[in-house]
Amino acid sequence: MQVAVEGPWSPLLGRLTLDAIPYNNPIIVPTFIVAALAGLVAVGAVLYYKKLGYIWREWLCSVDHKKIGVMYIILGLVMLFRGYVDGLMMRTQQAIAIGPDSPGFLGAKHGYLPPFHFDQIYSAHGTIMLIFAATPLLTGLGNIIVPLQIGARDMAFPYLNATSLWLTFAGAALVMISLFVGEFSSATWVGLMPYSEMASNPGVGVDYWMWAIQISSIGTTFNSINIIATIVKMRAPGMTWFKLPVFSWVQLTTAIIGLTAFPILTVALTLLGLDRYLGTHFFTAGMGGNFMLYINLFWIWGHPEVYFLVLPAFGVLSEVVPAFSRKALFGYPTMVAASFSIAGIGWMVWAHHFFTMGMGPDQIGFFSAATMIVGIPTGVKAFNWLFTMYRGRISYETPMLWAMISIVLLLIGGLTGMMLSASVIDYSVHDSVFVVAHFHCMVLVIGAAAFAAVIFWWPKVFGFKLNETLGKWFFWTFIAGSVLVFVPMFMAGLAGETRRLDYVFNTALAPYMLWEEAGVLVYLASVGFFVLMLIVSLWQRVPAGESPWGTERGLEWLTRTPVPFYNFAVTPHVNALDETSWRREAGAALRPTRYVPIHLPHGSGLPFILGMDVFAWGFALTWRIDWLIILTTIAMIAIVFIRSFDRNEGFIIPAEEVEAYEANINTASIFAEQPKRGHGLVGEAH
Amino acid sequence: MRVFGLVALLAPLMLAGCSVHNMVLFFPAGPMAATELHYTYLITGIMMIVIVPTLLMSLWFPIKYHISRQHKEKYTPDWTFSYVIEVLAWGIPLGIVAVLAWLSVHGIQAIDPWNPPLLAKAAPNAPVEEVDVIATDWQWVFIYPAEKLVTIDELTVPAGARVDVKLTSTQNMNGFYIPQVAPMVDAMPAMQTKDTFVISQPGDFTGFSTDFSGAGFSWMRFAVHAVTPADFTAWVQSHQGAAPLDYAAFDAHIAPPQVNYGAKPSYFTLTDPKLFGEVITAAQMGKTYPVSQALNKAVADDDAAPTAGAQ
Amino acid sequence: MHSEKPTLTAKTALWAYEGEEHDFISTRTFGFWLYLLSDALIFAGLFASYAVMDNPMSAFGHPLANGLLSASRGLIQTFIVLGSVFSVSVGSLGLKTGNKGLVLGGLAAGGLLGALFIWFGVSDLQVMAAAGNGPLESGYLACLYALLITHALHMGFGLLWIVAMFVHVARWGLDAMNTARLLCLRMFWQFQASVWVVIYVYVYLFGGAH
Amino acid sequence: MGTHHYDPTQHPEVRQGTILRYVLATVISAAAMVGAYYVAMSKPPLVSLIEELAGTLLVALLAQAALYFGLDVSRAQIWKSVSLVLTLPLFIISIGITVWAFSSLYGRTMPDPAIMSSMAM
Repeated sequence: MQVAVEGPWSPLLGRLTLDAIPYNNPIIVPTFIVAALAGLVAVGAVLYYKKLGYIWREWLCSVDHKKIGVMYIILGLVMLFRGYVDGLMMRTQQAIAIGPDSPGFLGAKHGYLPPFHFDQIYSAHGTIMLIFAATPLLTGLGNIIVPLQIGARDMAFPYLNATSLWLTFAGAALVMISLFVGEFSSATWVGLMPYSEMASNPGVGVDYWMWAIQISSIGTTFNSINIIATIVKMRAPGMTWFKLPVFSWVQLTTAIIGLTAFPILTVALTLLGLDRYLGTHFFTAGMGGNFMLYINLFWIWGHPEVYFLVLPAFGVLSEVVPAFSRKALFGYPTMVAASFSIAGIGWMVWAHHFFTMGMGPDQIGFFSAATMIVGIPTGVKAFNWLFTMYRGRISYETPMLWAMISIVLLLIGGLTGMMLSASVIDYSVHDSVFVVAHFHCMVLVIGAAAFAAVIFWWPKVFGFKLNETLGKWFFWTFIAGSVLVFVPMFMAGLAGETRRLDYVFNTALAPYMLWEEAGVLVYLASVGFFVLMLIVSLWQRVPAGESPWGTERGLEWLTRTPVPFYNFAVTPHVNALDETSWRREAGAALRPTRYVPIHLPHGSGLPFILGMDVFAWGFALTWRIDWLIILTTIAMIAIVFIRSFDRNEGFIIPAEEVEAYEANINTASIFAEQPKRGHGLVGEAH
Repeated sequence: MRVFGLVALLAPLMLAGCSVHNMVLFFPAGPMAATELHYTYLITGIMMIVIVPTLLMSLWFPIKYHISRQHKEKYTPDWTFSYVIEVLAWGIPLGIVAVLAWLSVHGIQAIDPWNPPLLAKAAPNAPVEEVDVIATDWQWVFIYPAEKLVTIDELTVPAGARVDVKLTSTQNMNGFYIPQVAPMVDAMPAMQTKDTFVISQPGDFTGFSTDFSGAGFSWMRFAVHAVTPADFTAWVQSHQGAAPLDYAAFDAHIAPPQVNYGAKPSYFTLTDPKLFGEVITAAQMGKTYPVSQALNKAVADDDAAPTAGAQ
Repeated sequence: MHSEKPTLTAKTALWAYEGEEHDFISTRTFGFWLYLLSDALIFAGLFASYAVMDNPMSAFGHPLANGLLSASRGLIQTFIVLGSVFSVSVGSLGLKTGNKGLVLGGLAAGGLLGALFIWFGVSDLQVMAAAGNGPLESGYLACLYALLITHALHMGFGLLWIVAMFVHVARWGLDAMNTARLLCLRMFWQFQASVWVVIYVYVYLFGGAH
Repeated sequence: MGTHHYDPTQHPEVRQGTILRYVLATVISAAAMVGAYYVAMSKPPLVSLIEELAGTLLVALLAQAALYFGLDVSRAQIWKSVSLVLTLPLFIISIGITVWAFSSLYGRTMPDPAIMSSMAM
């Protein structure tokens, strides 16, 4: 009872034909050539330096939370760049296509992108930035930092952790391959309904979008389970709940959202899939379907998802601001309470995304007021950061710069958010670029905090700091670009510019569009400085020492720097909230004097293989290649079954070996190859 | 540096364009939009009570307590809690949110587009002009049931009259919006929503779709003319005798996906008073107007996608 | 408040030499419990969809629950699923004494009753579909099928798991790993009963089936 | 992570289960469902039908939570209980607010019966 599809279908390749590959598109072909060359160079380098085995053993098979976190962050940064290029293309289109007399290039009536191509670009921009850039960046940070902050050896479920990573990779790979094979969704990142149904969207774009976020969101749910179990069950002795650092608290609230909100997205997308594949009528306009239901389900997930992203950013600020104010965090207990309030209230406000859909004033009033209440704990957080700075000794290292601008952006985003939550204002700016500018303010908070975190904890993982001078250039160009893009965007919103226009009919908006184009080009400079910062820092690799910033406070700084693969040589007993700074002040020992054997899990290739299988499954579903769907589904079950027979319980590092590592810490840095270890050191139980 | 120079040269030009007159939301043309603007000022103003001091603090503290001034300023590394500050930090936002929520609830009660109490007060004796609106892919169809007139991409209404709009759509969700005039309300297939507004003085405006609906979405705009009642009658008269339109003609020629570049208006005589209801019923029965990939991709090309309008 | 810092004395513990081993079984069962909570939210999404669609307009000319389902047959299904959960739970008491036979017997009985439950549900759906009320006919029917089939799929997955546990217990006995898995399986199976009673009360009884 | 220190038969979650618990859980659940069945068959007015069905459902679910799942505040089960208490409101909110929102949406976006009846169909 499959739905008949437009165009040809063959048993071997499904809907996939040569026409699906846009070999004649003047934009995609050069992109493909560049990407293919870069890929060939990378593969060639790996083969030339005979690193294939190393990458397989040490990275693809790794279950080490730090390596998994690093891979998450690399994925996030790559996708952030892709999302930025999408943004650049959108802005350029809008800067050209203004008014009926505007020129058209490359087959477009106005601008250089036909509507269909432009629509895919902004759908990809939103999907990528939220699901495949911000989420992996923050998940990666949580992965690296949470076990260190609570004094754990690893996550509670290391194999599940690797599985989450490779599921996220599989989703991202589907988005990337849609660039060269077929097309991406044109239905925006939210999947407009009933526009995403077969009648309006007969192509494979919506399928790509749907499976990509479905797969990666299942990975996120798994990761949330892992984070909660880790924090609840794996804390070091002495770490009572009120000695848990705020970043870990916030990861816990975030994971609660991830655990509870993402399943609703899974439902929404599954029902949409049933509509598109089997021809049911969940979300069609007719036949008893109800597309408002999809919008409702999507935002039940979608709004908590916003807090899922912004809460970790708040956690980062709560670590970075005290460190560079040389002062403990102000108002720790209310910070924790505020995090839970934000997560809880954030779960009840989703309907403000469809104020204009026709709800009655009672309901709208409720959701409007509930939305505003989120402003209270958010305000509390801002005040607490400010009073952390008050009577401190502040220095402007790059993480602190990012943290300070984050607070300013939060205030602007909060102001405009309060305006939008007042439905009477929303009735005039809903679906305008004012909304776009507002939530970009908030994602800039997230982005700025993520940069602060990456720079702050970089030496913890790699043993050397990022170049501060280039970091400041990166910062200032980024901020200049943001101002140039988003101030005019707020103004254009008040000028009545609606979202998602591939052709701007109102010529009065031209100056705003040009300012935004200028800003997005300044962003290009900041991307350049970022890359330069990475290259120069990697080239110099100045050892950062045990205390790279001189002001570290949390437990994560009690390990050696860079952190060895086993984290703590001996599990610490926690005495204070800021254990490291307390030990320094009190004169307590920072290093253990004797060592004990350490038990660690073995790596496994199965999570990676499962990820690749799920990628093939998503690809097969997108193109409706029936035999491959069946094959990959069977393979999935088989992999889970095989995994259940892997009863290897890891290996033990003898105490002497730990001592040797600790004495010569450079050998234990994250890039070092581990010695081969035999299986069954621990042996089978009983 | 040359790039920066270019930007500097362009800057005055661009600044000149960003004049406040472009920001049309500040120039409402009827009581509904005026109320929205009123609440915008009110809510933003109240927010400033907390935003401005906080913004100043976030700039002032990092400067005042910079490490280079460590000999001049107090340093209290262990001062981490104060009941006074925490009570204020929760209390001030709480108070402001309470006021804002109260305002928001009152505002939405006043301008509920279904039957705004605001208009009952502001324009109690205004004559009522009923217009049924159908959003197609990708045009706006306006039905004047009393005048037996159908227009495409043009909405002409008498100034000072209370315009009661019923909205639906053939296939996709669209947002019906006239800045300066009417609250934004979605037009949805198989559903019926409402919008209500008064345009106080004669004038010309532009309305458009705000909710993305496909390849022709950016061209989905319509001219709005508020005219004197006499001019309105004359306008209705001038289109007497236009081509007849019933459901079959609508279904065959107007509803299928097409782009009306330039939003050229066209006019019909309504011969089927149930047209609006029939469009809703058809959508409920599962009627769709499939948008093929070919049309999606070709929509930018004038020749490939036929311009709709008069047949 | 918390700002009081501990003072360092000779007795202050700084390193936890004994704190290495975590409670492996509890961590496993807690993680699995979290998965069950996320699964509960999947059912929340389906229940919310069902509630929205439970009206004549979404039924699109087809009957609602009161014309499709039989409350008495549903009650029989409830007894079957409760019996199945009872068997698996009682079987798990064998873990206390290391009684492999009791564990496997409980699983086998629970599995058979679970299969009977699925057969009952699927045959009901087949009758419905044959009477012209298939899942493609209306939005309401799609939601009803989605809810019932999702629950049945969970039961089916549980059956696969039961089969796998036979292999594992046969090969490795009731060791710590298998104990953790059996505890998880027991929770999973009990969870299906909880979901079913909600479905039965909300869809069958509240929907007016008789 | 290691399992070698374990005697799984002594684990609190293993020790917790007893035959009495399971019999009670099953009997209470079954009785609640039978009660609900007869309440529904007697066709009381809507409000009391909702109340009584919700009551019996609550009894069945509480019995299962306490006796099947063994949720309590002991060291072994406290975090399961806490996570359930944190999650249940979200379960109820996601259904309840959806129903509430749609009660308004349906009332206002469904076409007037007058239009529908005057239609050509």
